Amino acid sequence: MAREMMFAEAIAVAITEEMQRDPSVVFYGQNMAMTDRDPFVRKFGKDRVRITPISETAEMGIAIGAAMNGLRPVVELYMAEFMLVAFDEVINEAPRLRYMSGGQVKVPCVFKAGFGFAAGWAGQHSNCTYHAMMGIPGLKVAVPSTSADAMGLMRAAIRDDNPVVYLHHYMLTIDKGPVPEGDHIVPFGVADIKREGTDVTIVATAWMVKKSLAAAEQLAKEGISAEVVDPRTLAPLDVDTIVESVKKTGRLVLVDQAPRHASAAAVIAGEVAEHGFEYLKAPMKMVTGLNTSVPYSEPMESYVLPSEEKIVSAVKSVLARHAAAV
Amino acid sequence: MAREMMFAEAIAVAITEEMQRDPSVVFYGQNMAMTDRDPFVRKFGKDRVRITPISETAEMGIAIGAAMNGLRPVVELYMAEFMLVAFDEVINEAPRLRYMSGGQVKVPCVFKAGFGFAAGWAGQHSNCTYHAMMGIPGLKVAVPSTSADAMGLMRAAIRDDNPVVYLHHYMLTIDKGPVPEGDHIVPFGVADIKREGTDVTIVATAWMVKKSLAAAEQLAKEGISAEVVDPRTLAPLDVDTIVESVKKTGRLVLVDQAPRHASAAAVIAGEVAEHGFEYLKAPMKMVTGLNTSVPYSEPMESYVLPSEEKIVSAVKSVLARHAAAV
Amino acid sequence: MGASSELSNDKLKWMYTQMSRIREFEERVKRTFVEHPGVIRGHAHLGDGAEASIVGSLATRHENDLVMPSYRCHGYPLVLGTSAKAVMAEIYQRKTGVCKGFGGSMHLADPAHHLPTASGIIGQGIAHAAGAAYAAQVKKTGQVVYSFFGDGSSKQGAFYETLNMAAVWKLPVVFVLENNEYQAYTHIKLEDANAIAGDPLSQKAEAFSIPGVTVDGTDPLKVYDAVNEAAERARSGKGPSLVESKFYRFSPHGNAITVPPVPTQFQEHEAIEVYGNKAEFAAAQANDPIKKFRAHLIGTGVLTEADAKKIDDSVRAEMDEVVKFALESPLPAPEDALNYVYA
Amino acid sequence: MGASSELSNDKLKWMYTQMSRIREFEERVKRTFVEHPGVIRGHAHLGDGAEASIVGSLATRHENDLVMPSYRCHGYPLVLGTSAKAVMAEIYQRKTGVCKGFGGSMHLADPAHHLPTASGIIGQGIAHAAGAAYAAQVKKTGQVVYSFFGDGSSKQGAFYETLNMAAVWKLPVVFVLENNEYQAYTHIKLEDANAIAGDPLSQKAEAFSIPGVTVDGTDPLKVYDAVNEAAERARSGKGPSLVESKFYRFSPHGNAITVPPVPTQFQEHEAIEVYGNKAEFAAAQANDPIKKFRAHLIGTGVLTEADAKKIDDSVRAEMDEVVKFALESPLPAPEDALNYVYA
Ligand SMILES: Cc1ncc(C[n+]2csc(CCOP(=O)(O)OP(=O)(O)O)c2C)c(N)n1
Ligand SMILES: Cc1ncc(C[n+]2csc(CCOP(=O)(O)OP(=O)(O)O)c2C)c(N)n1
Ligand SMILES: [Mg+2]
Ligand SMILES: [Mg+2]
Repeated sequence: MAREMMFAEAIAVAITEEMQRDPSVVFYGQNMAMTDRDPFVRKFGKDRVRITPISETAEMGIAIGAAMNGLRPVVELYMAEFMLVAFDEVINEAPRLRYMSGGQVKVPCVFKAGFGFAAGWAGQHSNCTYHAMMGIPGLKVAVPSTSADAMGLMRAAIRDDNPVVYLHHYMLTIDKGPVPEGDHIVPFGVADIKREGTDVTIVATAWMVKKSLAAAEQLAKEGISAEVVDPRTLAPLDVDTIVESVKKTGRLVLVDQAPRHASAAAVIAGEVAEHGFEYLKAPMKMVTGLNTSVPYSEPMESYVLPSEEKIVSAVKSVLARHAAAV
Repeated sequence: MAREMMFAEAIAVAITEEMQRDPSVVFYGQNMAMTDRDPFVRKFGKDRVRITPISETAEMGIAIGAAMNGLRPVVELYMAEFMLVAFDEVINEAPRLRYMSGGQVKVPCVFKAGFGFAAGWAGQHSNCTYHAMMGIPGLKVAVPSTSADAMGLMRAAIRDDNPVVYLHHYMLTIDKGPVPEGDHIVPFGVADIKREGTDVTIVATAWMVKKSLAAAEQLAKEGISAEVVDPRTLAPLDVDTIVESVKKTGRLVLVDQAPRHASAAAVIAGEVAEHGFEYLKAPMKMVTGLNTSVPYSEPMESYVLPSEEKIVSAVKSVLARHAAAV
Repeated sequence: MGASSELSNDKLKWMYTQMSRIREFEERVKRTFVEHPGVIRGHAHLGDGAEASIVGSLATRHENDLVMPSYRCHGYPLVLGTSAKAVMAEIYQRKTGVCKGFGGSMHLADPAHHLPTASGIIGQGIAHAAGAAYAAQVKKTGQVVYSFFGDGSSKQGAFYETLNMAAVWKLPVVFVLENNEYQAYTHIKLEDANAIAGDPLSQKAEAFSIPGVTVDGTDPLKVYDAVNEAAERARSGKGPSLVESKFYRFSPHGNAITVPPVPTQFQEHEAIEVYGNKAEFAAAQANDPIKKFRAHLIGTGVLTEADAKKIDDSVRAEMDEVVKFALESPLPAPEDALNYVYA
Repeated sequence: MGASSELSNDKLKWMYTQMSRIREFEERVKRTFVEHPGVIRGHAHLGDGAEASIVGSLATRHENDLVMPSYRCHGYPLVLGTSAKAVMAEIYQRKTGVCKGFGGSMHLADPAHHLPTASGIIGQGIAHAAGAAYAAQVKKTGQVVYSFFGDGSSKQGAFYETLNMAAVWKLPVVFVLENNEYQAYTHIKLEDANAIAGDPLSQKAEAFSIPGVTVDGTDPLKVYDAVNEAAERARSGKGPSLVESKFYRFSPHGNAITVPPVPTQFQEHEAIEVYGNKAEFAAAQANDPIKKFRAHLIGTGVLTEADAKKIDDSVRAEMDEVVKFALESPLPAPEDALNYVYA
């Protein structure tokens, strides 16, 4: 049986239940747990739930050290870009310490952050930074697009013995969706087909899944059957499921909120180019953010970001190319 | 007429000559300019040439502020990974301030750093971080592979009105090569064909260019003609030249020291998949670092990094795939 | 007696006027969320409560001195001479905005009026300010750079690294730590080791062996004296100082963070909303810097009640025009977004 | 009189032995570059000169207390009980190394002997140490964590952010700032604002309202007293302290950075090589902590000259074995590299 839950709520429930299950899970960050009335503080006390100063390097560094000494910290970072002031901790400490120690330590921690604030937050708060993390050996990256995945991936993240960056899209925060009852877990590295289709594969993550599903709906009305694949985790990346889908449809559109060369789309495109080349009946096409920072003003912001319309027209163009080639 | 010059020397000469040409160019960093005997200090004095504490955030942040008030700072960062402790300055400040100001300010500065210390520097000092910077609108990234390019790109970087990350490969430091006399400049965004060939295109940067040229030499002995293309700058990226080469050869091998999903190779692969699909006679192939951190011990380090042999065998495999397909 | 005792009546009136303009401007920004929902996007942060600190600081400026505020940056350009219309238009997403709609509330920039940029990432602007000061030093422009940042921001590594480098390089920069007791929803006693120990935050200056002072940031004349001394020190080549200016912000951190299309507004101040501490908030309001300065100027005969009212009225009239201008200005064209990526 | 006055003769002998072992170990690492070129790759950093500071600090440890050093980390595991063979084998790239050849000189780790990891990136390990202390606090293990880092590292934002958080959270951690006057080739007077002003670096503690003391790091008993007080404070729940331990490093920063296949070696100390300051170097050598402590123990009757010689001889014999073991150990198999990426 499934319950309806908001995306953000699904995450909170997963953290709460994991904290109940495992006393070594701790949760801290800026601007949380301010008072004793905080629900997490009430449940778990001020040792396990803490407020921090604006000190991302210390916050994440402390998580790493705590993880090596027996805790499983979840660090609330609010916005993924704030990790950048401390990016060494994310990509050059957490994922490397185990390897450099010859397997002697493990670093189970979760860096949780919102991203993609495409609502007038302008140039420094609206970016997608996953491209900089998805290729780092030792690091896992989750990017859920539904309430169920949000919950299941957070559970998996907390139980994982490796550092995990867990990115939840701001624009999905209050979206509702069904969440399975019980100990619902989504394994890392398993893509999900959010909609089945036969004519074209659309690969998208997070908010772009929502936009791609809307585009697919529109395309369906015109008789075009689009399959929407959501990798759900960018590291590990489930290339097989994507290639299988391409094998079926023969065409590929990749949708990503980030600018093209900072996108996961480009990396996925590269994988398909190597491993799915023979299945492609037409060149693939990427629909990404334009090559600009994100501007503040709404008309400009909309212009630079991928939209339903851009996805629809990209799909049509890969189908047209096909037609021409036949 | 050309002079022979070491890679590192070519960079130093470019900086020196730019400082002579333009009094607004300043040069600073850790562990340089310690005494009055330092050649840069002797030439340009202690205002323009300075030593800094181990404070990358301040070092780069100060460069940005100085750039907005009339200087053209070149910051010596030694190892690209040290930028990570201050990565916000690199990808979320320097390249965004102009855009967010609506074009009112410019931020001409150069973040100079070595990278790819594949000589026993182990997990935290041997990485390639360009993938995290090449897709950032407003930021340029130079990755020279020869003395001539090293000099010409440094000149271009200093004269550029935008922030530039200039990455010089450690393993090339003492390689010698001809450098044109005079005001030799290499424009950004223009790939260079380091070796012409007809059977296969190899795209590689920095040290990987050297390895690819050696591989091409070996392949030539077996009658295989490989074209080696060096983008020279990853941002802007000269996709056209790469696609043109693929149009000619019909086959593509991409070589990158970084692990696959953190590589420039994957991004370039994505571009060719979209823009050069119809020219490909076989699936492209990436030769990248394996999906591990870089281990300390030599046998393991060699194992995870791309080598001449791996390039040769990748080329043969894309040629074989072709043969099979025909 | 500090240097402020020598301020002319005109200057004092100017100071009062600027304080009043900041207050009224911020009130209008806040009301916009009620009166014109959707006109302001993202996150806007107001400077009401900071007026004495901002104006007392900037009153010490010499021509060409630069100012680098944090993301809470509406007040500074108003004082520096940027058109209030252009500031409001920016916040309203307009093409006529001071950044043509590219920056918004958190990223005001007007280099022509000595405000190069404001960064939205905590602490980083402190380094940019020191950098501008480095350029001033090398180019011998005589400029002093004023760096403004919050108490919370003083916990970011950038603050610490920059102050050390500025001290070592003897940069002409004044660091004004605006201690308004809160970083967003967090009271300072929850995050600052000095504050918890009952020590002033200016004590952080000890880590750099530079002067550190704490000043009543609700009194523009005390701020003037402290910042002036720091600025003179910087100007004379002796290097940076840290001035902790203590005041209270009257509005909450920013408009509530909601996901579109859920409407957003300003709620109650965190003191009440989060901590249920009405007394703290009431005490701060009783200590309103503008009311205090108004009374002071009237008490010392610089202004009559009528003068003061005239200023207040003209400020209100100005801001009516400002809102009107901003509302009526056109939005940027979508394709404008392709500009300014590269110089 | 400090707590060190209560140290047993056995403990004092142990301390001398450990100091002697560190010195001899580092000498052998250094000689390897001459005797066995190519056996050590990358960058190796020696702890000679730091012996009194390392041993005086670690002598205060209780069972299970943790130690997090910087990348200059050879000395600590030797004292903690890690086999010197495994440490040398690691530096020699061997499969028998304490990290199986994955880490090398800069990244020694031996959690079984209370050294979880060492980071090669300046300052970051300070945060990791505080994190381990946070875990100790939550899990009530009673552990104190010892964080070691250099004077240069105290200019990295991580240092500052971590000390504030450790103070606010009252973490059981001792911060030992190893002031050896240099960060790589840079003399401290070129980069630290406290040092330039003639103030001690322990003054940085003022920024966090925690105790800060400066101690003669060439005297293991003085180090013991200062660190012991800090450790007791941490253990009793009162939070962190900053101990500045002043000594001199006798070897240059590390082996010269050359590009393969150009051979690398240790050059002269920077004092001479870079600054031409032979007097500084000579004075430091005249103040050799090991010679001083040896003389002290003989002077106070803890050791006879013969005892001391016996210790020195046995240490030399141990290190002969260590080098032999490391040289004869096998290298890892290439494919071993695929291990340990994920837990
Ligand atoms: C590196 C970073 N971390 C977190 C934030 C989110 N943030 C924005 S404003 C703010 C509070 C700043 O408080 P303070 O410095 O006291 O300034 P005030 O708002 O009181 O003026 C925070 C945490 C950010 N912008 N950057
Ligand atoms: C963030 C970062 N910047 C620069 C370096 C390069 N680096 C390695 S060791 C070192 C000097 C450290 O000096 P100090 O902290 O005094 O320690 P010591 O070597 O004297 O023990 C530097 C600058 C680094 N590892 N990390
Ligand atoms: Mg504040
Ligand atoms: Mg040192």
